[in-house]
Amino acid sequence: MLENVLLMVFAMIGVSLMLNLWRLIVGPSVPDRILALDTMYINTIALIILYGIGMQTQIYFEAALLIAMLGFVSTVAVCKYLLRGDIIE
Amino acid sequence: MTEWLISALLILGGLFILIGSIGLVKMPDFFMRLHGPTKATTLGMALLLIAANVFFSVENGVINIKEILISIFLLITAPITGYMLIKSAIHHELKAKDGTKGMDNIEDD
Amino acid sequence: MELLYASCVGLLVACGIYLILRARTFPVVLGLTMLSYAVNLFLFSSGRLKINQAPVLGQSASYADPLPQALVLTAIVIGFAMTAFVVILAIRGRADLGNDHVDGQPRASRATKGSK
Amino acid sequence: MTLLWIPLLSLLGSLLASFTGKLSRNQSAAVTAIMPIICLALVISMAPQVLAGETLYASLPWIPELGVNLSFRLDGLSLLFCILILGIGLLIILYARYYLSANDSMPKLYAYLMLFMTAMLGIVTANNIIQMWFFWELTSVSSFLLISYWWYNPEARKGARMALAITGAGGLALLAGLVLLGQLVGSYELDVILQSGELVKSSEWYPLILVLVLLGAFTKSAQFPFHFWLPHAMAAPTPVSAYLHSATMVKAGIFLLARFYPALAGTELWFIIVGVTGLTTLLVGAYIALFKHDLKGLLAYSTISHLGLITLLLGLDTQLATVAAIFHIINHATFKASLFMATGIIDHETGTRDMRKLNGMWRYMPYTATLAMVAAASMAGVPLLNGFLSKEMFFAETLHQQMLGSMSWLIPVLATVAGALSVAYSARFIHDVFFNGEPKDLPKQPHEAPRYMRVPIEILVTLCVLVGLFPAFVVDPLLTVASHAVLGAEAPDYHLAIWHGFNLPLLMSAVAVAGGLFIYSQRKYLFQFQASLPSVSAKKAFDASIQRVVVWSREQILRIENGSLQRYVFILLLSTLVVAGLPLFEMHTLAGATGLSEIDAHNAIGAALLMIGALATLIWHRSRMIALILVSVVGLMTSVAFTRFSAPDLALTQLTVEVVTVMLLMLALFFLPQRTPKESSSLRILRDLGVSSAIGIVVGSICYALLTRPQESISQFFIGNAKTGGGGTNVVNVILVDFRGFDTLGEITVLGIAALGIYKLLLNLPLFMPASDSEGRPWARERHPLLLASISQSLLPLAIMVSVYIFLRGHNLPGGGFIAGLVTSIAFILQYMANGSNWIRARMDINYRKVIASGLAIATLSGIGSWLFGRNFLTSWFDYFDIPLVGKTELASAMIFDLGVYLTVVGATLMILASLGKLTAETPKEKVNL
Amino acid sequence: MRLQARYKWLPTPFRSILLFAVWLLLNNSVSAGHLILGAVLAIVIPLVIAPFRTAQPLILRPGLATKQLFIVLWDIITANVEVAFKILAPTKRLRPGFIKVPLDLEHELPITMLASTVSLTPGTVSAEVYPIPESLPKGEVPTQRFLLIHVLDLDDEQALIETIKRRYEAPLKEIFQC
Amino acid sequence: MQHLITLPVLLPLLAGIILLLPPCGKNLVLRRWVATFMALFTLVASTLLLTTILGSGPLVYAIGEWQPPFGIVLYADPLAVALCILTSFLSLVTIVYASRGDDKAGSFFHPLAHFLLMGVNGAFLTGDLFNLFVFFEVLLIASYALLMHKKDKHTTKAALHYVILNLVGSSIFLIALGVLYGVLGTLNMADMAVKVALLQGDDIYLAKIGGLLLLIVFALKAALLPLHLWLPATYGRAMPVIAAQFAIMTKVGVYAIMRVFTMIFGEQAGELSGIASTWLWPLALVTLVVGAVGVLAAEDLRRLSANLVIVSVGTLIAMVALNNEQATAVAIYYLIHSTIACAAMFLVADMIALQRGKVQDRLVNSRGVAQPKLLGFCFVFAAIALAGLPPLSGFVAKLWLLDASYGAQVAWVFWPIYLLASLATLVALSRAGTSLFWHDHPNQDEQFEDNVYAGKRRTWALVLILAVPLMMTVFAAPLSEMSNQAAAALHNSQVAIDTVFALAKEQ
Ligand code: NA
Ligand code: NA
Repeated sequence: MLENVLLMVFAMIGVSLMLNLWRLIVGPSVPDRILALDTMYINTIALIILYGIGMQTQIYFEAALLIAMLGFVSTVAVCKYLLRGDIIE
Repeated sequence: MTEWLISALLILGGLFILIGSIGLVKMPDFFMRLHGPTKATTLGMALLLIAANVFFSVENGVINIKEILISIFLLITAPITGYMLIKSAIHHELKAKDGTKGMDNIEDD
Repeated sequence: MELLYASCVGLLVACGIYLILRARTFPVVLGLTMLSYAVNLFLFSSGRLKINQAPVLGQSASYADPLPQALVLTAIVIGFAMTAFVVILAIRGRADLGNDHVDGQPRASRATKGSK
Repeated sequence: MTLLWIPLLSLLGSLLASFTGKLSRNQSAAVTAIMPIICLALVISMAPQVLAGETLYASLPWIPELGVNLSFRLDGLSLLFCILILGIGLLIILYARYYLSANDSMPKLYAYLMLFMTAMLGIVTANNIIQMWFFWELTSVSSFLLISYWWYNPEARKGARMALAITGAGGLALLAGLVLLGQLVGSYELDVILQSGELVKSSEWYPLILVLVLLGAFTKSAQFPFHFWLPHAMAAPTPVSAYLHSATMVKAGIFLLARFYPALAGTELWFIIVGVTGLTTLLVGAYIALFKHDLKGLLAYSTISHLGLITLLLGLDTQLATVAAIFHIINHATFKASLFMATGIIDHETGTRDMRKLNGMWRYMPYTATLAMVAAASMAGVPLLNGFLSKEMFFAETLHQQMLGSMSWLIPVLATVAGALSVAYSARFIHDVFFNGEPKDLPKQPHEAPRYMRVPIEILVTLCVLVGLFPAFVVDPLLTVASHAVLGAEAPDYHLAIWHGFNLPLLMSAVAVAGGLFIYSQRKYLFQFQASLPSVSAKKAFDASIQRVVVWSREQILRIENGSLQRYVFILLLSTLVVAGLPLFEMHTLAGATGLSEIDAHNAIGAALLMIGALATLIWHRSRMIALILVSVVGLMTSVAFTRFSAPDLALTQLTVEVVTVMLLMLALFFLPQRTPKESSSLRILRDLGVSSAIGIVVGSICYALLTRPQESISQFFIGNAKTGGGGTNVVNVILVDFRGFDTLGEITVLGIAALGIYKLLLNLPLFMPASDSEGRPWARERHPLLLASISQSLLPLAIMVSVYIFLRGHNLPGGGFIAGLVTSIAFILQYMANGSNWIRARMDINYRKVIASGLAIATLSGIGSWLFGRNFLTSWFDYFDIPLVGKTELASAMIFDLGVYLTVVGATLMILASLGKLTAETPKEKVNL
Repeated sequence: MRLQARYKWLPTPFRSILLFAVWLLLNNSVSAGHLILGAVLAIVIPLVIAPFRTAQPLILRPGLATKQLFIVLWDIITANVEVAFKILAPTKRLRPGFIKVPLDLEHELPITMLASTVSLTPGTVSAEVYPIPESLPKGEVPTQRFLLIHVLDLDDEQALIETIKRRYEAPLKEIFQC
Repeated sequence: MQHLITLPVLLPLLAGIILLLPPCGKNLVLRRWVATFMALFTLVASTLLLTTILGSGPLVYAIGEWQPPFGIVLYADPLAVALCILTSFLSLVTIVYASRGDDKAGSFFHPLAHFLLMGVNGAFLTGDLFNLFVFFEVLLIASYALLMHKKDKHTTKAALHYVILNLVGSSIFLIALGVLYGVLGTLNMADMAVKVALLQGDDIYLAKIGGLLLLIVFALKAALLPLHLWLPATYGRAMPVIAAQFAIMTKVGVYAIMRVFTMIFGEQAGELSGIASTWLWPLALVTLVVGAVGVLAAEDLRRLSANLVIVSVGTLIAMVALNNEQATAVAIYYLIHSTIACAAMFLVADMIALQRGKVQDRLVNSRGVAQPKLLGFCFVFAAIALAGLPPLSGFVAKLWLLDASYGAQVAWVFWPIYLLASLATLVALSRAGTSLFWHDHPNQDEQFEDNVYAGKRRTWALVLILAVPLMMTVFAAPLSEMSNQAAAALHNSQVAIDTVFALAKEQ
């Protein structure tokens, strides 16, 4: 059963990612795109966690953890860019 | 039993994530789009991660809650992401949906 | 799957190269970045594609080829260093040359300068 | 081995001369003369043996691999030339002492002169043809220096350059010829070559060799059509001209013809080329000489003409002609040297060499005039003087050949014409300078030259007379051995005498003298006729042609190196496409033996995201910010691919690097335009799309071909030995810090250098800082958003904890120093973003340069440490320890190495960002530690 | 309110505990080795990065803090379900709006926690803290701060402000004793 | 002594590190001395290494004691070590030269010079193809940083081109590595040589692609036509003292071509043997021609020297393309000669530019230099060496080149092109010399600033580097013998394979 459930959830995440990408490409504003990218980061974490469950391995946990950390930092950086231009003042 | 639990958590988590992304696509203005990802997705992630915890605890026979770290992390950062995004949206003077109340509350940045 | 992977690599290479052939530093740098993704994926593929066989002992029954992974890791780091340098060089170019054309001046202004 | 000393001492002489700067002029000349005197003494001491028919040898090994040795010989021909070179050289040294003015540097002239003398001695005594070429080129170089002695005179510079270009070109041809000759014969030793005449002449390479060698000889001895450099070399000081153009430089070419006579001469080709060239040169030189108003110009063309005469003699198909050639070498050297020196005196004492101004010099310098007149008479071939003897032999030999077949009668006729012209210009030299009325506007009041300045001329003119009167007694022995050397044992019998009775040659002489005087008497009409011809300046033509070559070169280079990076990259890519694409077509099937695995949903989604991201980046690349966001998607998907295909370490690295890269790009974007203008023509876009998709297809195909092939690799070793040999279970990490730690050492060095380089780039960079964004919106006022500043403080310890975790587990599980370093750096970057670089600097006064260096030092020293245990560099060590409470713990030297990696990464990343931050910091003046 | 911790070697006790927990979580282990290492790191890391901390009030009511944590967690769950339905429902019915909540809190950390809580709970996202320092004359400290909040579906502005202040701000004041 | 082979790489690395750390970090005088002595030590170590291997044959050193083909090995044959000596010497000279003040034009000159040295020596000594890539990157990044030593907008433009082209080049290198590893499953060059011979079917073509891609990369580094376009601007615009150091970098490309295409794709490689030759030969000739045209076209001495570098590359590659031992031996001798001569010319150009003030080293008539005797002598010396005239090494090289190419089918086109290129060089150099040193006003009393004079250090550097062409003529015999030995070692890939795998058996 778990296998089917995984596939199902997987499909949901996949659809989510596609929706994110759609928003990312369509925009219309830059903040919209950043928001989409940030969501994409998080959805990717979901993807990796699912993959880990499917493969019964925790070896990709750190990747997920880092995406969480780094996604945040880069989103903040882009926002800072939009606000101030100079991200390190 | 645990399999049911895991499955339920997974499906719920997936659903929330999907809804978050639907919100991202569906909402009419940026400020409203922001709500989906910052909330629904965060919860969806938490559910998924709990599912993973349960799964690996069962799988390895020891209690495993390390995935919750990611959730903690997201809980800490998601509001700041939203804050930064909304700041830049205000800075870019993005149009809010017609009829949005309290626009006069926004000051120059 | 192999075909899909190869197509991705090919597409990345093509996009990267197209951008490298642009006349302004920023797209060129973007192109270089994309090309380095492609190249890393390519180098990685020289160990073939294995699913769930991470080369960490005790984690699975058989292991993916660890050597290309180590090589790609080195390549990523070196690529990072190089990209960093070229990015800063692009800034320097803008400051020194007054524009961001890779040749220091856009073609049109070069033509008028030549006719003087 | 005495022979070796001759060039060596001469070379020493050059050095010696260059150090005489502090001595008086007399002392300088005396010191310079020491070495040539010793050399001459040595030569004379060896002369009896040579005259007795012996050939002396001396040899030292030099480059045996190439068959090149320092190998010397002294035979008759060498002896003759040695005596000429040294003898006349000594006279020139004396003469130059008086010729040079106080402003001119004596040591410089003497040093160059002695260098030149060395080169000439080297040529004539060489027994190895490569060695000969060595000295041959040395004459080109040293004559260049001599001709340009008065370098502030543009004529001298141009003349020197022209001489070098022409003789240099000839030298290269000669080298080619000599190498061919050597390869053909199997040796570069002259002895062997001279004995292989038959082999050479019958070879299919013979024509080529001959032409190449003759090119060398003809350019050097100013044969038509390469003669034009010589008159322009007259810009040199007169002693130099006297030396170079009488006995030495130009005679080197003649010497070469004579030297290779046994190996190359005797064929029809030889006679045609050498003979016709000589004849043409003889006539052309003599004709032009007549019209030169400059005394030295006259002598220059006369030299050309006489060299043509000698060449023609060497080209004539009789042995006696060859003897005559050698005889004329001697005679020409003596009379021409004296004439040059006399000209020098006239120039020196009157300030001009223009024959239109010089008139009636007889009255002012009767002594010099007498000497000059005797020498000029010798040049004209007046009986009782040496010039007459050889010229008569020449006339005689022109009658004895069939070179031009039925037209062969032309040769004596033309020879007579040339003789007449020679008489005419000699007559002009005498009459126009010493008589012909009063001088006009001379810059100086003329008077007789200093006593010792005349001595060299006296000696030479005496020789002219002595040879003319007692040829058999004075030169016969030398001439005989020299002829033997050229012709081999079968040199003909001849006897030198003034009187051979009334015969055809005598008639030719008479006709020549009469004709010459007639021509001179009718010079007015001739000059008018000449003036009506379009004047061709060799110098201008040469300069123009060189200039044309240079201009053409510049055009070509500008066309090729047009300074367009797009073109350069395009060429690189096209080359890549060609070499990588062609073999693809040779393959039978692209796919290998392994089948395809199926595509699952995971891969499909990842691939779709990656491809859409890439294409979207391409399409939106002109909106830079959007492109940057899209590239992040591609990067993210790349790391997802790494997780998918079992490479967790790679995924981690890719992720961290990706974030830092995007941040850097954003920093850069701040200083760059936000949009890329539309500049490419649609044709260019099509072209670029074409080449990039072609390369994409090729690379994709190669990738596909690889992926579908079974593989055998060395990787099993790593998997098998990671734990037992490297002490870790994360094989990738063990490869990085142990199996291939050397790569990693290089890699972090690259990172460190990049940081140093970036620091360099950004130091004192004047930056254009936009006050508003691309849409004209002023920047937000708030520098450090409150919530961000606050949360980033809380995240810092968390991130450090995570990086410690990643660092420590790296050896056994995905992670390691590099990733840990980047996580630490990113944590600090967040602080930079949230609080600004001034805030950071106030709290952390770390010198990143030192951090980088320490990291590198730790990594390197951890490798060198193994030397202490007698192990190779980077040999790892690990062991397990039982620590109370903690339990079994592994300690490995690789961890120390990884610590080095960590520090370098942190130092480098932060140095890069701090340098950038510093650019816009509010207090740029403040001294910053980096 | 207290800004300085009792022991110099433990400047931020709560944070150290968090770090210790994170270490154990990361390693998924409670072995002696990890307990020791975790403890050491939890003490050393805050000390090392102490310069990067600006003084903030410390948590003085840990019990209340824990209680508040669970309240917020519960709110997050309910809020999310609520938002999920709003997303799926037709968007026309939504009445978005911005509100400005006057703050009693003064220090950054509590304000941040409040803003985060607001962002994570019912239909609200914190947008800005007013006034921004750059809008004030140099050196002046703001007397009254406001939190700008975007509300997805705004019904009664005053009620919402009231709820936020009561349910989230008041406990924070209590926890930090400020 | 066992570790001697690592010293040419490790000493410069350590030097770079030491120079960044206290007390060197802030003390320029100390930095100069340390840099000089470390370069000297590297030179001595390399020389010792050469004497060792000339006696005992090639050496192999397994880094980390991981046996080949698994670990990285250093492989020292006479060619590699001779080039290490050359590079170390060049670094020594340039460091001494720069210590007069050029090192102050930007930061980190001395550490970067040593990192460059490390990269180049590493590239020469490594026996592992991926490690070669790493060292290429080390030397490239160091060269990027050095190129930007002096701030000037033309340099920036040249650097942009140079860096971007090389980044593309590095990508191609990685693709080549991927293909070769994917087909051969190994990275050790000796092992690759073994595996290449065993390839069958379509794998051969894949390996061929890998090999030819490497050729592109190396040709780009070597500035072989049509990939030379970056060179004139880069070398012409870099500070001359840095251009002098760069003189070795094109040779790294040439070396890599020699190494890879005689060892991996050597005679043992069956169908793949000599895959490069067909491409190399015509390209070498075209390079020679274009280089010579560039020499004639040059408007300043640095450009001229840069084009001379191209000429030398064309000549070298022609020899490499002949693909026989004798030609390789010439190539080795010529490589050393041309590197030194070009580097010397860059230094001379620098002094001239410095002393002529505004016109710099442009080939126009202008004021004289402050030290006409010294510079004139140096120029003539360098020019004679470059033009291949006696009595300097260029003459030996020229002779040997002709000698070695005699009998090759292609000699009939190589000889004329080569000789004409020599003539162009001669003409251009004589024009350059006459316009730089000789002008119409001999006795102008000009005032020169104190810092334009050569001073002790620069004079020493010039003397040191100019002594080499002379020494190379005097000691032509031992040098040619060494070149022959080096060429023999290079061509006999079986020896290399055996040496490398003997180590594997030992362990
Ligand atoms: Na007259
Ligand atoms: Na900044």
